[in-house]
Amino acid sequence: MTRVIDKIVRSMAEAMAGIPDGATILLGGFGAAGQPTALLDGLIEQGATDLTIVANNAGTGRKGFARLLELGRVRRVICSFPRSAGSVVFEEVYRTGRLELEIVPQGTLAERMRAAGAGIPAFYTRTAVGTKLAEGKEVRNIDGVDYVMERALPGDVALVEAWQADRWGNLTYRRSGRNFNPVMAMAAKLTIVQAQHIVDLGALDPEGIVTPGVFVNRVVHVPYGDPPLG
Amino acid sequence: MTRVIDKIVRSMAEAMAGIPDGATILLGGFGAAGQPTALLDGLIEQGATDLTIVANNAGTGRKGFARLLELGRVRRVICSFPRSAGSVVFEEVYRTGRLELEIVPQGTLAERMRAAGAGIPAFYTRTAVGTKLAEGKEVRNIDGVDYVMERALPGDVALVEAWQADRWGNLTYRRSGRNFNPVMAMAAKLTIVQAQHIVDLGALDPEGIVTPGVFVNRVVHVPYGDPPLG
Amino acid sequence: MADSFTPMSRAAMAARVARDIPEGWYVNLGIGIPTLVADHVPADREVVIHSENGILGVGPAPAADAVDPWLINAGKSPVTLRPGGSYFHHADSFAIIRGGHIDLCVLGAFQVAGNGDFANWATSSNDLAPAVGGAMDLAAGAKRIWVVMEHTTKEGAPRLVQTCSYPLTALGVVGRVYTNLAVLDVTAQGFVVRDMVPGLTLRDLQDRTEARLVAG
Amino acid sequence: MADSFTPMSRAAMAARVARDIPEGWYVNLGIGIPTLVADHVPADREVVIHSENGILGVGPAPAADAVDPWLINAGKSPVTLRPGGSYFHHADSFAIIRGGHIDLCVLGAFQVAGNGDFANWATSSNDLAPAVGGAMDLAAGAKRIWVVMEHTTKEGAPRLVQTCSYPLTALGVVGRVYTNLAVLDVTAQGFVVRDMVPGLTLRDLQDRTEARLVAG
Repeated sequence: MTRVIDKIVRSMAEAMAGIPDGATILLGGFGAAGQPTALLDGLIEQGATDLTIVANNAGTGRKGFARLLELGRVRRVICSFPRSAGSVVFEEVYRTGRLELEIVPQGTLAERMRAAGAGIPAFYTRTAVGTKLAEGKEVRNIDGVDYVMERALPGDVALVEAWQADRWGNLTYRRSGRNFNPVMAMAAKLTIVQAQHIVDLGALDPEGIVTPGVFVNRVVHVPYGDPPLG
Repeated sequence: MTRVIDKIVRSMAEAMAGIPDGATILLGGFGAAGQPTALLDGLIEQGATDLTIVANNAGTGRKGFARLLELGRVRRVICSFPRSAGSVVFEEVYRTGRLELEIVPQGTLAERMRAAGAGIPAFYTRTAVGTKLAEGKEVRNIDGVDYVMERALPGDVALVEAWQADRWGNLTYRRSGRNFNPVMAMAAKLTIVQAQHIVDLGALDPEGIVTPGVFVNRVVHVPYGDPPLG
Repeated sequence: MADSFTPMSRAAMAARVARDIPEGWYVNLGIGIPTLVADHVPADREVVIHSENGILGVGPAPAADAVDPWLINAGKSPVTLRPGGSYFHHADSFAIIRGGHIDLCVLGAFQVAGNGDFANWATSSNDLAPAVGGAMDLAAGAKRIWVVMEHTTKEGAPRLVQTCSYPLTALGVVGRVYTNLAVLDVTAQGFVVRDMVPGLTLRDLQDRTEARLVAG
Repeated sequence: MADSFTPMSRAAMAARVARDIPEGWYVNLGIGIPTLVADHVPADREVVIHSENGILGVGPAPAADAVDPWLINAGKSPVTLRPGGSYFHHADSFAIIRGGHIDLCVLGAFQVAGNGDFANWATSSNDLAPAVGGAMDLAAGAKRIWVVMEHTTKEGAPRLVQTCSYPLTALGVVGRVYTNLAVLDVTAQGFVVRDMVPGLTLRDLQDRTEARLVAG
């Protein structure tokens, strides 16, 4: 029996196994770039419900995140930019009053997850001081300047889109597809990755690995064709 | 007159220009790896005194950091590991009582500088809770666990060793020579780099740039021969 | 009688902003008119455009047959990367912003007050799902905030106000405002007029402005 | 009468620790005997060694003619990188540690107490320039802390104590102790003896231990 480290899973069902109802899901991507579309389809199929979704946007069109919303599987959304061109399902569902929404400034959102991944339970920031988004939060004056205290935002599961992966779970990303993905990979108990390319162990430049495998639990190979070389 | 961005300076004197007495200097390196040896020589030559030096170690042998200490140019050392094999000058000077010393756990040291670079004035950590190094610091219970509050540690100047640099100041590092260098580059008002290789703009893989030029002010070319390919 | 002046187009406003950005600055451009500013920086002038989704050195839009879905800007439009550009993740990107490393952020706004407060993310306290994006981080973190916006609403209501009535994005941070009628600095004395479109008088401008204007 | 048992060598202690590390774990090894543990993990067993100066996947020492001064471990000795290894900076390295992503950290110590407190960085409160390094971060952050050390000091003073007299590194974190005489788990009942060198009795061990021992 081989006991080497092999995080590559053979099926989407295996990738999604064990995601419980009520889970907090960190969903990578910024707009369509770096969004783990195949994993979202896998999650829809898998059936977990009563989810909290942390993402920059609240979904567009009728697929993926929007489909989860439409199916009533999402209890709470934590994001920076819920309403955008095409966020029709979010707006429909939100209007019914059956969806909790927490708006977080984009940088604070990223830093709260980085903090969760780095063992930092809380930090201070200038962002949102004196605004509606600081209401109810501790404000503290440090050396004459007011700051808001923000709490770490950990996830139960992170869904991540990567460009290359090896069996140890080392990851690279493609261009601005990187965005929230590496931060979310750090911040979740169970990090699930869809990768366009699976490469041999040792094939990735050790200077260029963005997410070391220590943060990754499962990798599923989802080749969907190379984009044009822009 | 060309006004393109060109951070490459032609001499060590130009690299060191304007470092004031009393400055806080963030000094890259971990042991001998990634230590900006040539910049340290430049600083010794330049003459600034009454310095605070932030580094992992407190110098070994009689050159570089140890030489600065021996010359009486250092008022305060902030580090995690002052006494090690060869830290003879530190021990001599420290024994005289003319040197202030602040011991900081290594991860807290790195995170305090990362915080300074990221606009975070303070954060909480488990590290050092209940120990001598938490004395005098605020302890806060968050969700039933005690944490120490740690403050950002900004520098006036960072001295950084890089592997490759271009005229925008984009940097790569070599292997474990990376260590504190990228974090210190973020955390100082004036970031000065010695680079083994200067490359054309556009020659560095944009996915593999570790320190984007926005954090860098001056780069001086210090070629000292390639190590064996280990 | 017809007005004797012509308000600037969105493109002209963007070009005016671009003209004032010194070479070598690191600049973040918000969504809307600010994004157009990039088109008016000549390619041989090295202004480094930052996009909060993890890009430094944003270049112009690609040809239609060279679009890479993995390379978009904060407004989700396809872009390119200039030589010398780099990619990083969101926490690193906002470390650049929040750590004070961006020289200038150009943002759109609904309202700017004479004390530098501004509002650009929610049009009322009853707006329950407003999209803040990175505006608050940029407003709090960049070294300078310039706002570019129409001088008044479509209905003619002034946007340069005494006190913002919309929910604030940040307090006291705006340094300069570019409108389709004028360029104004925010100073301790309030709005100081630096430039106006030809044919416009200070009195004309004051008529369209709630806050008291100071001649430059 | 001579003792009827032989204390383990440093190498044997390291080998004993190595045997207990499951394949697939991410492991940080402190300076001293812990560093030797790496030499006793067979090359075909995938245990991923983390070094806090920015390496994951540390390999064995290089040949003398292949030493790269830019590739050292936390003890400042030359090392190599295994296929699948990676480099990162210090803040990222300690995010791995402090974020709870390291399965095991093996550390040396001066003293361990029955409640899991331990001391490994300063031998007295009067030690004015002790070197803490990453010990406190590792102690607070890793999922498990195992200590490997001689059972007593050179002078025969016990290191497994009721209460640490030296300045603490962290409170209540040690899960297991490997000495040159025994392997002990730290439990709610205190030290539970799991293994002893051949010929040693529990009574012999208790004689060399300040804390009360529980038979395993």
